[in-house]
Amino acid sequence: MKVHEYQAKAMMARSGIPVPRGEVASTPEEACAATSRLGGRSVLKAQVYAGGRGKAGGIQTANSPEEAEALARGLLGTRLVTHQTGPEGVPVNKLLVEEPVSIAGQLYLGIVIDLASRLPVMMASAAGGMDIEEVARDQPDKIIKVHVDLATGFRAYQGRKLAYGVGLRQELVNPAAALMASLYRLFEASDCSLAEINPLAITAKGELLAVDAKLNFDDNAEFRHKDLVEMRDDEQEDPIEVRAKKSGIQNYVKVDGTIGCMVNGAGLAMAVMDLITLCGGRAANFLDIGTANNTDRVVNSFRIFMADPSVRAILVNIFGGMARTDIIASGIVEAHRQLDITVPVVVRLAGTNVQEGKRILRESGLKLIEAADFKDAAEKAVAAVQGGKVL
Amino acid sequence: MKVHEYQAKAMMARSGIPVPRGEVASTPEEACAATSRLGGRSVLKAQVYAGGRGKAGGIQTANSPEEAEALARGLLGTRLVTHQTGPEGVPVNKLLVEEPVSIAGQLYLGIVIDLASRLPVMMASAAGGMDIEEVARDQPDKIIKVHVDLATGFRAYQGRKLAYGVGLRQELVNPAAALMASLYRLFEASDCSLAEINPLAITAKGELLAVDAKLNFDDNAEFRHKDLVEMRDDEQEDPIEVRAKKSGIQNYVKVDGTIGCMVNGAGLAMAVMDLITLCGGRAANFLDIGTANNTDRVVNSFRIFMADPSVRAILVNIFGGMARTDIIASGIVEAHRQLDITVPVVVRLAGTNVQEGKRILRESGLKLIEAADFKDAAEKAVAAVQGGKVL
Amino acid sequence: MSILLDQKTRLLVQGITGGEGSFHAERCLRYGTKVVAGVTPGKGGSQVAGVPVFNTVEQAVAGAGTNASIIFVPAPFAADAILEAADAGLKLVICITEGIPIMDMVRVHRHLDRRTTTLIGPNCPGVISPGKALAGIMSGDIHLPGNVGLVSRSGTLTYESVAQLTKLGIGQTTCVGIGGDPLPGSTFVGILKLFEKDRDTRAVVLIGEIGGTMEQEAAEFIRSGMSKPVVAFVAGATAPPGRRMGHAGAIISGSSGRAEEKMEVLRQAGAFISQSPAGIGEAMKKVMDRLAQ
Amino acid sequence: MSILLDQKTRLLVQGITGGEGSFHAERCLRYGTKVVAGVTPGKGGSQVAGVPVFNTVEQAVAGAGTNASIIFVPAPFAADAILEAADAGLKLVICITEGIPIMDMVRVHRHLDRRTTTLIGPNCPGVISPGKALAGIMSGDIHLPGNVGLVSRSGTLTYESVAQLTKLGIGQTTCVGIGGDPLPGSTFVGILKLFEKDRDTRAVVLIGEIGGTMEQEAAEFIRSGMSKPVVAFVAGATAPPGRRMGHAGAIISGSSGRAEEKMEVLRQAGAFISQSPAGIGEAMKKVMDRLAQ
Repeated sequence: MKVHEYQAKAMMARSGIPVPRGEVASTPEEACAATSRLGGRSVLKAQVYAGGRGKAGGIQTANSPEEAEALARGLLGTRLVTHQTGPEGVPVNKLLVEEPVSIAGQLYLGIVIDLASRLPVMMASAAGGMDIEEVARDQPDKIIKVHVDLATGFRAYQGRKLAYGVGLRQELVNPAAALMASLYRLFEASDCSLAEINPLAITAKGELLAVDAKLNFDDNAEFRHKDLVEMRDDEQEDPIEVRAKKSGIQNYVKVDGTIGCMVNGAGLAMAVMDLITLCGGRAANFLDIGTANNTDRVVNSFRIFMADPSVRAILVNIFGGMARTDIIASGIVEAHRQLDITVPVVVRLAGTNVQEGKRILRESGLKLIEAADFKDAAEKAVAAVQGGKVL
Repeated sequence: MKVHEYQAKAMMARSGIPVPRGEVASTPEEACAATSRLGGRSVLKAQVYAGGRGKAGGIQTANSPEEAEALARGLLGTRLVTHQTGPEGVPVNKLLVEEPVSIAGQLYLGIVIDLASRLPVMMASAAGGMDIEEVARDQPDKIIKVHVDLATGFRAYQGRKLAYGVGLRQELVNPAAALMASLYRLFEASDCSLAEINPLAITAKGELLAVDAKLNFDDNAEFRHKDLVEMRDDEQEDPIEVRAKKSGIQNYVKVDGTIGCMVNGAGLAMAVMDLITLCGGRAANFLDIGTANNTDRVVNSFRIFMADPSVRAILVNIFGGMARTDIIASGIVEAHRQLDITVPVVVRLAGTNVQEGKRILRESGLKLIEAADFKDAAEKAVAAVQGGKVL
Repeated sequence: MSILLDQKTRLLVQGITGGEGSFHAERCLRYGTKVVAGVTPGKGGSQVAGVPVFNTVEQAVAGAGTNASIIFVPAPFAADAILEAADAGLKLVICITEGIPIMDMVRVHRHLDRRTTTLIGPNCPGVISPGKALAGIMSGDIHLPGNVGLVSRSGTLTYESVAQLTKLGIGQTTCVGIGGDPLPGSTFVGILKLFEKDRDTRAVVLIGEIGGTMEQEAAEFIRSGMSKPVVAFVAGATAPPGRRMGHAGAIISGSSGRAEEKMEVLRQAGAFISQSPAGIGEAMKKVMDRLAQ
Repeated sequence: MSILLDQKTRLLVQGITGGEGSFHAERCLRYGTKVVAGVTPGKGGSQVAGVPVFNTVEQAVAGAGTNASIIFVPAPFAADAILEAADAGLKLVICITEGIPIMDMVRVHRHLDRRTTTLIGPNCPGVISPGKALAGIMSGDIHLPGNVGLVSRSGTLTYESVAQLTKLGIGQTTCVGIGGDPLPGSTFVGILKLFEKDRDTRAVVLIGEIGGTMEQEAAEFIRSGMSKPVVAFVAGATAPPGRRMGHAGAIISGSSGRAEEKMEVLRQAGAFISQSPAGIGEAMKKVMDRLAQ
């Protein structure tokens, strides 16, 4: 999960990392008052779950409280479209109003889990303020890395290695190492999947300052971070995916095809999408219904499909292991009872309790397209879309 | 270094470990008032740096505030002699006044660094309230151990292993595991050399309670625990050893012979003591003067020797490496200038700057017994004691 | 022969008193696996399907002589369960649990550095050696004893693949689901090495996914250390980049994570690629027919 | 030959700009050691006795090709210095620093589990291969090149022993002070193994202390793996039990820590025991005379 920049900065500040003075504003008036308190000038930053704000007009500078109010009026309530959002953009409901900072230099600092070494890795680069993935691709030698051994924690010498490596001058080496140690402690203690300061600025006064901050968190660790879960801003997420999650479907990703797919297992769900493509069609989504031993999740999946105007056929492919096909079958029947299913539905059931599952579908009297295996299912779904109506 | 029980319990309480209600009293009146606040009955526990208080009369029960006051009057200001103190005992300046606890069962719980595995080890035993070293010797199978991997920390399963192992009933298993995790965190965070709860009581109400608590700390880590250093009660330590430490001599141990030994290096200091014994004498102390590149430490060593009535000769054996023998020699001269040295002094110098050192001694005109090597030095010191006066 | 699991396996089920634990313990028993003990803290002394339950893994080892474990413990406690099993000396630990925090797995891996435990999973369907023993959640009845090994990052896609093999009469020595997590206990290479050494395994099916570089490492081993033929499929060719597709491991980042690239690297290393997930059985049929000649 | 240290050693001095660091760097240089770099964070670019100073060990490795390090960094920062040297790939790290917190050393050891670095010390006098190189604080001039190896837990007692050997004309291949700390980087057994393999070492002096069980482990190795004669002394026969005698390792706890017991175990394993610390040279003389026959 993600949090807003202002929340990430608050967490960093509590960890001892210097951040610019600032306040959150939800109204133009608040932006105006905050700018006054900051001395009459401010930077207004749209609080959205997307990068690329600057180029998209989401960061603006106000030279007076009145200008801040006017700029805030133009930002709040709009939707910001960046290269990381879809064309629908993300809503701007809050602004971070910060003191303007005179920047003499910019660094990159970030922590992720390195899958190869299976340890946290801290990365620093003198190419601050840039997209780090671009730097990694084009100038990999500009990124310096240290791995953190959990048995020792992040060490001062590692901080010095990064600080000297990005060319910090001597007076800033120890402060930078201390800042890095703080960021690492925050990363580990909060189960971050990403902790990033980009840019980590060297101000004109010669101090380090986290001018932008990003924290992503491991969804699997939510159980021990209830405070973080409360920070989540669902309005920033795709509403269909949020609805899917709330109905118990953890893994739903919208893509741009026409066949709504309900599959158990992520690998199989991807394979079904691949098969549909091989058969000449396009899946409308990735949906792993998981073990799903209740009918609700099946009904909710169908609800999502029917709410998606691009879906012109539904493909159900369940190979029961932990999941029971009889419950899936009952869910399909229930979905047809509750919803107006206007597109062809192809169903392939195999595995646990499959006889019972097939019996339930048969006895329901529903017009379903039965498939023998998943290839057959993909072919029939593609044919159904091309045919355009229920067979 | 050590701290008093009341200090250890305060630290444990802050770590979430349940301890009895109690207050510290420095006067009989305070003991009386504390007993009133505890409901009229109390246990008075002498706060001394020594085990074996109970048998020595250092723990007493009061059935009324007035009785508490009378008992406190009998304890405060006295010296307590236990099997762990010398015959001179340790001063009782503070009492811990605690609520009496109904005890249904007693466990042992302790953490030290295990030198073999080079990891912290937590030990638990159903033989609570007993001297754990006796248990270790006589019934080693009654002690259950788990090693703590710093990469994972103390784990819940380890707590359960110890809790089930000492026979705790099911309701207490998870609380005990949580208590152990807290104790381990305290151990690691405070650089303890020993963290011990003995007994860890199971009260009549069925709760866990740290009825006695002991925390020792790694002297080498004092630099990062200034708060702990302030807790040290120097009055509890041997005054000569405290004085030695304050004068920069970290390693002084009084033993019961007649030859005061000043040696550089712990191994050599022990070897000199061994040599003296082989030559028929007895060292009065272990004293490692360390690198000691200043004369003060030498003077202070001589001051300690002359304050010790059992010292009848002084043996100086310095093999200079890091330490410079010329500075040692100057220190010997200075000691004779400042102090009234009434016993024979045998000096053996070798190593760094030895020519200069010998010259300083020669030119001082002092009556010193020069030795060619450390065996010669030991023999001459023993002979000097047996002769009884300066040659 | 087989790898990891056989008739000598004495299986412990951690979390046996939970819904999934008890359900699958019974299924494994019915398949013929020697399920000799269960562990649930606080339930020691009870029984599940006739299997004695202990409070700790150490007690289960002492009391029932277990030598392998399968874990159905909920995610918040699963890392602890893995560590407990390793600490008790078990050489094989299979963790079915999905959703373990990645930092917990970082800790587990750092600890396992100093142990000889083989961890399969987490977030995996487990292991089956058809006709011998099942320690997993797959249906035993879709399997057939035989000479093909299978290793997969996916659960249900494995069932599909096995169904294709069995339908064509191609039996399996052992099928191993290494799981879809970003930090799996065992990798393709580790399992391929075991299959390479296993006398009865004549060919191997490898089912990969987008994300990570495990398939590239497998390709390198297939090229340099594998004498037996490998049929491979990589799921996710049509997945949009940068999105997490269910499995935490299944996210494409950079070109190395793409399905096409992985299949190409595997092909160049000598693996037989099935372009379609429905063609895995047929591809292996050709390989086995050629081996039979 | 020699162990650990020779003419090919390119020594780095960590903490070279401090009082002790610069003093001993110069002494090592004067002895003929190739001291090629120093490290003090913030002093990079300067020089000490003509030796270039770097900000980090990694820079020193890159800039001066060091392959071993000696550490004079103050105790609060010494564990970090060890880790930095190991992380930079140095195969030999000698830590002179005394007074490192034991928990820091627990962390260091847990980290070194995954490295191939040999750590000598901390709280030790260092290593000398007479006539070849000195990486320590011992006086080079009491040493003599020859064929006896020496390993000791003590500093100055080592000098006494070496002086006895040299006085009797018995030269040394390498003298190793493993240090008096409770968690030393290297143990007697580790160093004995190196001496056993070293062609030029014909006999070994071992100087132990009360406390711990390192001498007992050494005895076991002497019995089972050592073909060369060992002369041993254990200091502390007259130390009172339960008191810490300077070295944190030198505390007797239980019977296994006593000097008499350690000497007896070593004797039974075949070591030649010198009852007196003044008799070590003579004992080795007898051994060497016998070897010469």
